Amino acid sequence: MNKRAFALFMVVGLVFGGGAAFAQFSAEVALDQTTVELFRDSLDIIWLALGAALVLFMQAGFAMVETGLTRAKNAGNIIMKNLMDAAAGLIMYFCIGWGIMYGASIGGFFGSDGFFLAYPGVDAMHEVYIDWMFQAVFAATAATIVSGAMAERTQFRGYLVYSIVITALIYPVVGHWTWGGGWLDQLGFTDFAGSTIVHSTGGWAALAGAIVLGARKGKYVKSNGRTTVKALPGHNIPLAALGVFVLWFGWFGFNGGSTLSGVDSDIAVVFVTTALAAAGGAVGAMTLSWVLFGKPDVSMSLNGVLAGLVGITAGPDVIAPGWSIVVGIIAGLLVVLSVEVLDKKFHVDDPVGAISVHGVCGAWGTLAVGIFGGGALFVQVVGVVAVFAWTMITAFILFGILKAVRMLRVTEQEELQGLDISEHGMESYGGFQIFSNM
Amino acid sequence: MNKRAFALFMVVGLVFGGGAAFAQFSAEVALDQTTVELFRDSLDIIWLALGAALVLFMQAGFAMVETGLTRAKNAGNIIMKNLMDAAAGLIMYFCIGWGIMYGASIGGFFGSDGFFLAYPGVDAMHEVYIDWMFQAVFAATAATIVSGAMAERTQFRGYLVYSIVITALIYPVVGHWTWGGGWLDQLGFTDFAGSTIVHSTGGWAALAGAIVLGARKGKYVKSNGRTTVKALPGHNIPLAALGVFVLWFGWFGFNGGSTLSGVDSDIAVVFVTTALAAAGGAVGAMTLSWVLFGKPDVSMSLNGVLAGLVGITAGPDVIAPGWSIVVGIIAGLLVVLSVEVLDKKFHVDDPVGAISVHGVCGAWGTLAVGIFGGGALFVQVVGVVAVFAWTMITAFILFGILKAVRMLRVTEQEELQGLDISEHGMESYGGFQIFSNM
Amino acid sequence: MNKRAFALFMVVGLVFGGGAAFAQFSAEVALDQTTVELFRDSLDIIWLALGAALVLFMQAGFAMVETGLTRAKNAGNIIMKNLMDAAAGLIMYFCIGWGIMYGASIGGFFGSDGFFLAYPGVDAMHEVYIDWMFQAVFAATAATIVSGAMAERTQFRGYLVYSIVITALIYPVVGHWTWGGGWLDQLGFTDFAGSTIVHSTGGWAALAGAIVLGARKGKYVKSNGRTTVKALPGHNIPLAALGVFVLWFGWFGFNGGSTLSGVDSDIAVVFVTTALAAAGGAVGAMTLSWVLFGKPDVSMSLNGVLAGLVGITAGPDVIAPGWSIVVGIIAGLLVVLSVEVLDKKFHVDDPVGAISVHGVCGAWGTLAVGIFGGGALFVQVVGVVAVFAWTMITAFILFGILKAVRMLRVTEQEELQGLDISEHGMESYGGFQIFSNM
Amino acid sequence: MKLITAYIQPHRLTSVKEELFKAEVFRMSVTNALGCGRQKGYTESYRGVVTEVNLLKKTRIDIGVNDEFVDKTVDAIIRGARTGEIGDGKIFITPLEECIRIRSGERGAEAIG
Amino acid sequence: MKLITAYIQPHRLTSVKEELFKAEVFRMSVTNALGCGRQKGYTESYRGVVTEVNLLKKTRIDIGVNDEFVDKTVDAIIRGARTGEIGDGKIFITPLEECIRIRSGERGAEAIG
Amino acid sequence: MKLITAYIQPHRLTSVKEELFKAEVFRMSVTNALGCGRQKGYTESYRGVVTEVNLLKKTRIDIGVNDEFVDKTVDAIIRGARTGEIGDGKIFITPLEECIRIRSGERGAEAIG
Ligand SMILES: Nc1ncnc2c1ncn2[C@@H]1O[C@H](COP(=O)(O)OP(=O)(O)O)[C@@H](O)[C@H]1O
Ligand SMILES: Nc1ncnc2c1ncn2[C@@H]1O[C@H](COP(=O)(O)OP(=O)(O)O)[C@@H](O)[C@H]1O
Ligand SMILES: Nc1ncnc2c1ncn2[C@@H]1O[C@H](COP(=O)(O)OP(=O)(O)O)[C@@H](O)[C@H]1O
Repeated sequence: MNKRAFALFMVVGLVFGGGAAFAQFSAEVALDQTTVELFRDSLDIIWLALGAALVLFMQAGFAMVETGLTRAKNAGNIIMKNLMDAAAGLIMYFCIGWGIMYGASIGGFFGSDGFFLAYPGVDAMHEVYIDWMFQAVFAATAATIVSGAMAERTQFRGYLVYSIVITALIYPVVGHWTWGGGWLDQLGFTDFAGSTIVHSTGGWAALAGAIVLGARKGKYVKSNGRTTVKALPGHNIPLAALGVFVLWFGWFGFNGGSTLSGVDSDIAVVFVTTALAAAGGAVGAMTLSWVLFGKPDVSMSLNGVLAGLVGITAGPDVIAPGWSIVVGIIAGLLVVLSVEVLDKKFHVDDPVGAISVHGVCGAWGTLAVGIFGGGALFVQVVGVVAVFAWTMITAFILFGILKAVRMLRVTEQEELQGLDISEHGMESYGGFQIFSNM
Repeated sequence: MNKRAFALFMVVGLVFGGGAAFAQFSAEVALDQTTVELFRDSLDIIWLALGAALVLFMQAGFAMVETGLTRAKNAGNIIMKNLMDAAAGLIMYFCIGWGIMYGASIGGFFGSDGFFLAYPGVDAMHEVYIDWMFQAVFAATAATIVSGAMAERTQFRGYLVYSIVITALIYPVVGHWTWGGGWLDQLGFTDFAGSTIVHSTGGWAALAGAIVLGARKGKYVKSNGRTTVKALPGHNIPLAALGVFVLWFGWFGFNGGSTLSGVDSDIAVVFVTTALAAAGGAVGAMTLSWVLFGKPDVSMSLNGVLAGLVGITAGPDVIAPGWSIVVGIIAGLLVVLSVEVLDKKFHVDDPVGAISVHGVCGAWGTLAVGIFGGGALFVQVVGVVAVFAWTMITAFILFGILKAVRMLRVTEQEELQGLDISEHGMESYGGFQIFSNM
Repeated sequence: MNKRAFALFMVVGLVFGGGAAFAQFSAEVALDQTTVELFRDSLDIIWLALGAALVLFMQAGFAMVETGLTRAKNAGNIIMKNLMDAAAGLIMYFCIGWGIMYGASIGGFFGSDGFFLAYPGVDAMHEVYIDWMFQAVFAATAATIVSGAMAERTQFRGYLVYSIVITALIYPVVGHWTWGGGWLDQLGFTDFAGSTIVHSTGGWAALAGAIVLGARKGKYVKSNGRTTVKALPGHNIPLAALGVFVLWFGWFGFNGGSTLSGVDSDIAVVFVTTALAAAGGAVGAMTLSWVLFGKPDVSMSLNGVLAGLVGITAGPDVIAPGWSIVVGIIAGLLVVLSVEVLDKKFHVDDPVGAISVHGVCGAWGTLAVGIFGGGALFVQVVGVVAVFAWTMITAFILFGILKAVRMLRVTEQEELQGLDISEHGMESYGGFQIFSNM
Repeated sequence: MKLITAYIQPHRLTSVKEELFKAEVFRMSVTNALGCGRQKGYTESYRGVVTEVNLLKKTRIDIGVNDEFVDKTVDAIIRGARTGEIGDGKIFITPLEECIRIRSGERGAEAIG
Repeated sequence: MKLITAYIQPHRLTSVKEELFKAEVFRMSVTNALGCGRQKGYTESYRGVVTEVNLLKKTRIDIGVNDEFVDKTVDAIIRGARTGEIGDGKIFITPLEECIRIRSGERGAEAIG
Repeated sequence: MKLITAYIQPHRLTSVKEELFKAEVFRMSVTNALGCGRQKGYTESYRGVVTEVNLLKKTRIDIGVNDEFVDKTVDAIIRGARTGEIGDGKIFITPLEECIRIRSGERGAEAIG
């Protein structure tokens, strides 16, 4: 009988016996060690489950931020890429990624079993399941960071290949080195919820992608030997803002869930520092954009929130609330400077600022643990550099191959027309009149 | 004194007594059976409460999906319908629905007491309350499915009547047969979180509605005896995508909460299969749309996510993660095929694909428990057929009456003008220039 | 070693030892008083943490509602204001607000320590942290209410000053009088989750702001000595609707979390009354708008949901579910009447209805506890009046000073151009063609 | 050469296009417009404030044609757009002195087709 | 018959319409346009990149009138649109050879009103 | 005076504007339009239903000029818009009888610049 039928019985109970307690709530529980473990397990499962749901919801945030900060003619395409990062990512992490990340270690470099969550002989599979769940959404997060930096010019099928490779290989290897107990972990590298492990991995892959891909047409215009940097404004700032709020919300699952236990009083400080660093990031980015450009820039301030969040992610449990504001503000300043330098100096075209938010502020956050949180700064540097090197090399190879086989970039004609029409044969804003002269 | 005042006392305590523990946390708890039950109850309440909040949030998802996939001129109207599904639905389920679903059974067909949550003599009403809360949002979900299929041409007042009838009668009767301990439950029918009970009920009511209502003007154009099928593209794909992500997020409450207890290690597997089936659905629908139409279709892939979710809903606790991917992929294929057949062959006009997603994939999910989850396939078939018959008959009668009294469909002129203007006297996108030649 | 490495060990354990339990779950727990307190603390922390996350997410709801109900040319500006309410608000509440609200009381009027969360000598800081977290998001909520009423004409830098003052001073003082154990609390004033304390404070500050600021150009047009009231329609109703659903979702954290404990069976009734009052509000506002204007108004019905939620917030734990519907319906009627009167009679220009939703329905909710929930009606009236007086006086002074130093209102030219261009130098809907003749 | 400008009801665009194709007029430019004519507007009400909307959505079609095509084109537009109700719209004809195809630089009668 | 085309500041549309109504001109078509004239643009900055915006939002009004109405109409537009500041806009007058009411087929002077 | 109306590919607007500036034509009005010409459309498919899109996005430029500017202006537009591919667009020239600057009331040749 379905458990929901309890109400029926309750009523029957009321009628015949008067005030019987409800089945669902009154089941006898023996008062012993087992019960204690049951409660502890339940608190852990609930906490990780909700954390995983929140992190998965961050996909919506990424999708909205990236859509909002790019042009209307590519909106459907960027959404497809985000959707497939999540969908293909979860499946690949199930089949391969998890095994590489947490399987029996080969020399501290990568794992080698647990593929397809096959653990013959294990009974308490719920413990594997809940942990996989929480880890899988992190893999999907690392994957989805890249789509923004490569937006408006990447072929969909090429992007699919990338999605698969990062969730099956690039990210899990980084994960194995660290959370999987590999060599970086043994050095004492500390990264609570993944400033480097998740965000920098995504951010550096985005950097490699943006470089190999080249800028959007019309972004850097050469005339008379001089290059002028043009703005290609996003088409929907309210949507981008919504995305940022969704990410902020989801980040409580990202950082909060990373206690990996619901019975951990660190949850309190993690929430406080996560909230305050985000606030600091917004204030920092707004202020600097005001100083530099004469007006407080909306999309930069939104990036500032994310910068603050990425910045605190490595040490939300060990950085004091007051310092977390400082970490956030610095991240907010960094993201503005980094966007400026990448755009105006290096002419790396990152439509949404993903490299600056996730790559640069991810590195900053990892170092911040050393500075404000008592971690060994040198080991943190080693971790940042190692992840940078691994990701850049593998991502360059990946995108290089895709480029060579002509699966990376759409044609100029397709880019002009917009990827919604050329890649998916549709328009995202049917009926709206949109100026398409860019 | 308000509990929040504890901080004050803490500080006073610090000053005078030094380091007193906080009131909120340190209340003495006797270590006995009562405590154990208290914790268990608390875990259950928290879990169901959060689950209910997540399921209610799915209303936002439905509203965004349906708005995004229909035309700009009807956006405000579809939102009103969704809003009223939730608002009127909750109130009706409080007054009548719950009593019919979980009241003392009359022959296994419907319940007969507990209306208005009146349980004279019961003390522990919190147990009724939390269970009602979780069940009520399910009723509102069943109701809201229909608005998408009947979008862009249904009168608002007719729709209100429908909202009331489904949450007060049609859905609760199905619920009584199954979760309420009625005849289907006694046969051994199993449907964990409602593939059939919630989604098919909504889906088949949508089918009846779409048939009685007829297609939108301009959807099937007859000329020279041949009917051409036209596309009436949705106006806001990013919003539809956001809706899908919101639904995915909320579904963790839908399936996860359906353990009905926070002390249940099945939560782990439920989360994993829910996530993976959705991923499978997206991949399945994307792939098939690519094969069939030459390009990966965005709105179909989004439907694929929902198809996968509906598909796993009957058995997320008993279908293994690997198989859940398969269940999801099949649901993703089915949704594309079903949309094709309904649209091109039967000319049933379902603007958002609600019939295919909820009706067809709901049936598939219910059978999938029999196939992959060890349920009795025959009983599952009986359940699917019974719910189909009940819903189709009652919904046909309901919509037939509404049609007879001219409360079902707006006039052609109103349809052309858009329901925002004709039904609500306003425009949803004030100031935007929108081509209205459809 | 990072806790995430457990999987590795589990597998190793499997291979070598066979079926060892997982590190994360199996840690030995002593079965004594400490354990009981640990669980109780954990449930409290989890509950308050999730509640805080949900309340912070309400910022997204406010941002979307306010953006949707104002014009496209000001969309980026309103978002910046909402963002800064949250960001600056959290930081100010950390530095100053919390100390004033919960610090050692000076005569029951304001607190005097705990600034910067400095509690020298306290060990169990997690208890302070989690409580601060939950309180801080309430302060940010009170702040953000005002932006809607002052939308489309307020200078950004003036608004920043306001944000700081309300979160550092105006709201914390109200909070001290009540939740902080001050004079109103001692009188027996009861306001469970803040109908008056949070919402009316925000609402009355909004009233003062809207009065001092004056109406938007073109809202009340004088010709031949007669004033005509014009509609300045919002530009994005679907976004506003999304915002309302997000707020409804977040409100479960707002009211639910206000039990301040996860071990409290009142959570059940709080969820039920919160859901039903919102439903009642929607139905009430829709019906009255239908009667008054001839058609059911979409944005009024959306306001109705919020009105119902604000209305129940003072007593969701003591008002019975049936009565909560009534409280909601009355709030829904009130919000429509109040908008009508403020707009057409007093010519107070509140673009989103914030004064009516939060101020008026906040007062109603506070009285409703006296009427339906057994509170002392007279004391409730005293509380409503006291908070009204304090907020109006301080807000008038604040906005008066801002006006005097020319930091309050943008120039007419800037208002016509839109604040996105004049204050931030950007457009929110790049590429969209938008009629700007208003 | 003449320039024919028609304001029609938006939902008649498809049938106007069909009639034009039948009349072998394949070139045109379409914009959307708001029109104020005999057709009375409607009232909208937003948050209880009633507004007269008397600028109604119209679709504007511009077609440059050679003189001998004028009647054919006008007739086709009328066939496609007429419903007999107020609001059907208007056709304006202005003289067109020159027409140039950007791609080839052709001018006049050859360029227009 | 003449076709009068005016480009005005968007926020003057309401007063132009009022003046036209007073002058008993009830028919018109409105589109939105971007204009480039004497009025200097402004700079926008998006993510730190400065852009010159020199296509400013304008509203275009087209009115077909009989010859005797030309001056009245032009004057009404000027009254409604003039602020004396750069950017007020321009009025263009082109010859209108024919005007046809789609609904009735009427032509010329009767059709225009 | 003449009124020059050009339909061009949207993405050529920037270069057309540059060429016009070089030719010292600083005044213009721009609207967006949908065009149907030689250029074949493309098919969209929405939820499996294929639709022919043969109204393609175009940008329309209107420029009122004095007679001696006509050739300069036309040439500048052609230089900026021509890619040699179908879809480059068309230029139409109509007579312009009068031009009035709203701000100052100036008329004719002086008003146009
Ligand atoms: N004199 C005019 N000048 C400019 N546009 C006009 C004129 N007369 C009509 N129109 C356009 O034609 C549309 C239809 O005109 P209307 O008078 O409503 O149609 P009908 O002639 O069928 O009654 C108007 O909305 C307007 O856009
Ligand atoms: N020669 C022209 N051709 C086409 N449009 C023009 C021309 N001159 C002005 N306009 C339109 O009129 C608008 C106002 O012109 P502008 O020169 O700014 O006004 P003012 O004459 O008051 O200085 C321009 O933005 C443009 O849309
Ligand atoms: N006779 C015409 N009347 C109105 N607009 C036209 C006409 N011919 C072309 N156009 C406009 O010019 C655009 C380009 O025309 P098209 O024939 O595609 O270019 P091309 O001459 O380079 O082949 C069309 O999309 C349409 O907007």
